[in-house]
Amino acid sequence: MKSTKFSELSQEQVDRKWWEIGDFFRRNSLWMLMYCTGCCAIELPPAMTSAYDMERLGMGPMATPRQADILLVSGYLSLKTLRRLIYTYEQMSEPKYVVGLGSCTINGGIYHDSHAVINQLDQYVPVDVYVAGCMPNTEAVMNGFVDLMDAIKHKTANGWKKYRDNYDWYRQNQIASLGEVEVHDEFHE
Amino acid sequence: MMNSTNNALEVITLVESKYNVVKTEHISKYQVAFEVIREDIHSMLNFLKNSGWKQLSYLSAIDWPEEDKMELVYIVFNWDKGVHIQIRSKIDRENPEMDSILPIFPGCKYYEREAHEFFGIVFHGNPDSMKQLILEGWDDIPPLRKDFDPRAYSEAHFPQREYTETFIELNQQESKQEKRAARQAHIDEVRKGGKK
Amino acid sequence: MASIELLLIIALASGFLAYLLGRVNRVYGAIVTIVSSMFVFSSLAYFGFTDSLDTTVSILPYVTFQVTYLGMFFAVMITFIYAMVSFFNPMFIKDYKYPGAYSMLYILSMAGVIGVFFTDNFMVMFFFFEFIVWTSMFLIPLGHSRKAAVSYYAFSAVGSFALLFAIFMMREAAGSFGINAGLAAISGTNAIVVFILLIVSAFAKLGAFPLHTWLPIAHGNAPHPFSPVLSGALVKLGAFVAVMALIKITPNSYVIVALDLPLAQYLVAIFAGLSIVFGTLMAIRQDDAKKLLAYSSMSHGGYILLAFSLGSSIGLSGGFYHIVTHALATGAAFLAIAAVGRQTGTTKMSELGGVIQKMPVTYVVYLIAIISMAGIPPMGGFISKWLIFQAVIDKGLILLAAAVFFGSIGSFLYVFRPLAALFLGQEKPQFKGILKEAPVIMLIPMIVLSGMNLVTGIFPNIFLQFINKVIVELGMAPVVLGTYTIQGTNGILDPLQITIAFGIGVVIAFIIFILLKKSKQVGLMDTYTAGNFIYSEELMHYSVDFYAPIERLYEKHTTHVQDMYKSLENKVKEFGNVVKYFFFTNKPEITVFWILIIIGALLWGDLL
Amino acid sequence: MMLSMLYGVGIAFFGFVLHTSVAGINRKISGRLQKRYGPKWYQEFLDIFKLLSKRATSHGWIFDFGVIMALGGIIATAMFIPVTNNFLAFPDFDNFFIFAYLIAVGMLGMAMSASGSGNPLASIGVMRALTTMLAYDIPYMVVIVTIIKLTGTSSISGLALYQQAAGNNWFIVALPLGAIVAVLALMAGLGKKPFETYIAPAEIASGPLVEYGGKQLGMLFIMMEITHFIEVSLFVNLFLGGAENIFIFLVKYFAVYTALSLISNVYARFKIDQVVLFFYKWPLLIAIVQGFIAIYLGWVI
Repeated sequence: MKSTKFSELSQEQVDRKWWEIGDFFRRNSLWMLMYCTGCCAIELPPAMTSAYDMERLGMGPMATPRQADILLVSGYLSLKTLRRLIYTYEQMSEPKYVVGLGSCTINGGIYHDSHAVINQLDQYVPVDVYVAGCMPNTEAVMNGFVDLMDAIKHKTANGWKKYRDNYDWYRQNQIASLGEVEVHDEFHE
Repeated sequence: MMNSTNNALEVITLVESKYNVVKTEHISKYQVAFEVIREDIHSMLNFLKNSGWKQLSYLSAIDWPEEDKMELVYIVFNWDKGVHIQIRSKIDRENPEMDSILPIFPGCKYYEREAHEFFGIVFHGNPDSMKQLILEGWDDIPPLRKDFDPRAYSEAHFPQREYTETFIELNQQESKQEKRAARQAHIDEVRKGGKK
Repeated sequence: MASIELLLIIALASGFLAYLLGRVNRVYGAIVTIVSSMFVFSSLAYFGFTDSLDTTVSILPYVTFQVTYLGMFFAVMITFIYAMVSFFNPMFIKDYKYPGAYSMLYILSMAGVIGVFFTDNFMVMFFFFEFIVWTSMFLIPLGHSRKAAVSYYAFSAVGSFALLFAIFMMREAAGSFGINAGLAAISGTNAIVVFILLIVSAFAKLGAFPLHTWLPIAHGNAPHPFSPVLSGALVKLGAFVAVMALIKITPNSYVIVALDLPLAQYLVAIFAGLSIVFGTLMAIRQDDAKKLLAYSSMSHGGYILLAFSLGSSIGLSGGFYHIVTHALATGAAFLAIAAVGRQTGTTKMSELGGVIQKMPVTYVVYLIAIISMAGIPPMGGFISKWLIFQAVIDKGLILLAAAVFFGSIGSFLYVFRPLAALFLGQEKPQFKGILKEAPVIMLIPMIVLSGMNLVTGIFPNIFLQFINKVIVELGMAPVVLGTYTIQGTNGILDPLQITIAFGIGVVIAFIIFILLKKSKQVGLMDTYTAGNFIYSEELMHYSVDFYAPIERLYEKHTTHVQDMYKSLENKVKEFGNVVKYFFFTNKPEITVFWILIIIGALLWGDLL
Repeated sequence: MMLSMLYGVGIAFFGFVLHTSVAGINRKISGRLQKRYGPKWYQEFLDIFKLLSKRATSHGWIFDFGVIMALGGIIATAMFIPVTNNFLAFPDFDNFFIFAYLIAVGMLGMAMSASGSGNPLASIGVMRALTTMLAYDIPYMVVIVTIIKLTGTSSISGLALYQQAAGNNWFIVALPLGAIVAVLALMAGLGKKPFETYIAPAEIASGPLVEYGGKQLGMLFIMMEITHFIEVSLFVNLFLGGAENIFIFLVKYFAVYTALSLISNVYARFKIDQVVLFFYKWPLLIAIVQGFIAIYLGWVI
């Protein structure tokens, strides 16, 4: 279980120069943690395989949040999933980016009036790139990744910093909607 | 190998000869539904289990606010004959209670918990039936009851994205707003008392 | 000048002193064990290496001494282990039922070691041999189980009787009990019989296949501080007997030309190879860390026997060096486990976890010990295994090479298991907050042993030069040694160079590590759980059935040998019942009848 | 002494650059095999430097120390590698057993650090890695013993020179059965497809690497690249007659590694007990047969 909150990041720890150089490597080697919650996940196989070949951009799937740079949320998020998503997001090593696929992450999509599905992902975790569509086609998904690369290049993909700075606000939203983020469930006791 | 249509018919004669069935529905070649009184359910499930319907496929409920009833549905399946049997029974809606079928089908444990969570039915005899299973920290009326308004819940709990209210009428389509308003009115009515 | 006999008498006397003081206050008795064993070790080492051990004093009747390099090698090494382990006694003494007796027996068994290795008389040697067996037999039940002592005694008895028969046969041939005379005089068929008897004795002491079942029982159940002595020191008595059999007598046996090895030696080597494989496989599936180390001792005993049986000087030196490195490594590992056992009350891996958080020094000691045990540079185990590999490859023994490599790679598996399950992993909640690092007095010997492990790995020539003297004494050519290098049959080894390279590698890695951004510290429970919220440590700790996939492949075949001994035991029990039925019934007339028969036989037996 | 140590560090660095490039090119090749465009050839460098530039999480001192020990041990091992006949740091001291056991320091460091993270999946991964190692190392070692017994030297450069002196009679031809075993063992050693049970990303979330991110993962990647360099170079020296000059080495190296990754592209994954059973069934038998016919019967082509 998560045991620490954010430690304060001093300026020398950030070490600007490393970030500058690092940005070049980061945008050319983006590893994704695919959080395939919804139907948009079906767009990823063509994006990865020979049709669109994500690997030529240096992207690839990764197994654990520790190794990954991008948290790819593909589709609707139920309350139960959102708790796990927040936990996973907080486990990722910085810098980290979030890409939301499909209209469900933007405004709830076809589940906008469901009692179990949240409507707006960026209230809970910062989202760097949204890809609209229900579901977005594969070109759009690829375009979203390229947008993210551009954003990293122009230093506008600052979601992880935003999350750090406005942690209280995000936390408040999470608690307002979820009640409790870290729950106990009987199958993992 | 016998014809499965015969199987279904055979089941109907078998069950009707033994139990006082309120209504029988021969849905398809492989499905039969019986509506029985609540007291018969246990002995009937026991009987069916002994006759080969060994698998409890599903247990759920349907909310009938107009009739002020809650209908329980048990689905059992026979692997030899390939026939699904639904057993339905209507119970009181205000205080939905039922005795657990845990002694007959131990696998019903989680179905009953789910039914309790989504419809508020209390199963006596299932020790865990009041524990939460799926909805973590739910604080409203059971969400699959018809008087529950998911939209209101969603609006109250989840922040909505703000859009500017500009509508374009396309091809003189009937506005969905009125339908929506009518549905809302109906829901409100159900919520107030549920009675006509 | 120092007399061995005086040392022996001092040791015996201090044993009784320890008993008396132990009656007054149990810790005093334990402190006597430290003083006494340190004294014996340091005087043996100092006077031994300056060649000034004296054998002329003769107070005890019939006991005569000689100083050989072979005996001195064993004696110094074993007393070193005794001296190191004795530091643990004060911390454990309060757990024993008979603390005074423990201290006394501990010192007496050490006194027996002096007697065995410095005598020139077979009967004296046998006497002290039994002395060690009996003292340690009473030490073992002070731990967990009385049955362990029975098992230990039963197998030791097999070894002792075999040794006794061999001694009588040599006495027959040579006309005296002199060790050198006896070994030289034996020849022909007798030599084969004596060879077999000595090998049986060596196998029983060393716990080699198929006489190994006592090892895990005795080691696993002995008192925590006595297990390292058993495994690191006393088991090596078997190696001493094996040297007598394999090197000093040469029975006329068929020589396998292709292997350039006598058949007898080859058979011993095969059994040694089986010990390696069997010990490794059994060690992999143990749950008790002490039993695991006990089976690893069996495997390493196989290495020692194999090295001796190859009959080349590089093999011999590898075998001797392996005795040293294994004693140091297994001693350190057992001590580390003993420390954990004292602090937590258990040595079962399934009940422990995350001990490193509170006992980092013990962890480092164990780490160094297992690096040596697995034969990884820069520790001593690598050098001895390298020498043994050289000898095996030189003979071109393919099957034995496979066994040797199996033991070597397999040792990675079993030594890693306590590391992962016991020291690393999640910290168990029941030990949180109450677990503390072992007391300083226990850390001293562990750190000294770790230092010795390092020294044996970096500067092996200090030891190999002495081993060369032993080898020359046994009539073989010495191993060629440079300043820092060892010349094998098919390559040169420079341990210092390897160590420096390793040091440079670590420095480079450390520089890379320190230059990069500082990492965020998180707790052990903040791990990847596929998004699930897990709060209990037990669920996040993998320690039960650690090597399940490979265990599955052979777990049906692990009990054959035990079954054999079990049925043998049942036969003995039945026989005992028969005897009991006839002789010890509760009817007095039958007993009187048998007594009369026996008296009659005694008085007039020669008439029959 | 110090100079040859520096030389050795240079070899380790050379190995890192070489293998990282070759692995990148191989990623492109397998991309083309799957009718994809494939990543850039220097993608592996980008990955590693990206990881080094991230801010990692650490699970305590053993987690960090194990990584340092792993990389240090592997750098130390790579220092002894003879690249060509003249491009080597320690002539005569490049004993085979140094590689076989010094490489284990790196493995032990990584295993220790992985278990120190407290994640059970990491321990499972380490268990699988060690079990795989127990499976493939025995047949491989038996083949090596045969070679050492035949040539009378265990120095890697000595073995390469021996093959060159015998008129480029490479052991891959001279000991064909042994070469099959060695190729299989090399595939397992490199963690190529049928034997990559211990990584298993979908099953145990990349095994030992599960808790790593940022610089620790980057350092482990460097360590893995150098490990692969060591293993492939050993194969080149032992079975392909080493190299007279650097170009021949590069060609042989590239050929071996590419061939192996091409083979592995068409395989699925074994279960862990299947790996053990496979290696103890056929390769071990073949290796022992090869040893017997080569040593006792003298049948060497």
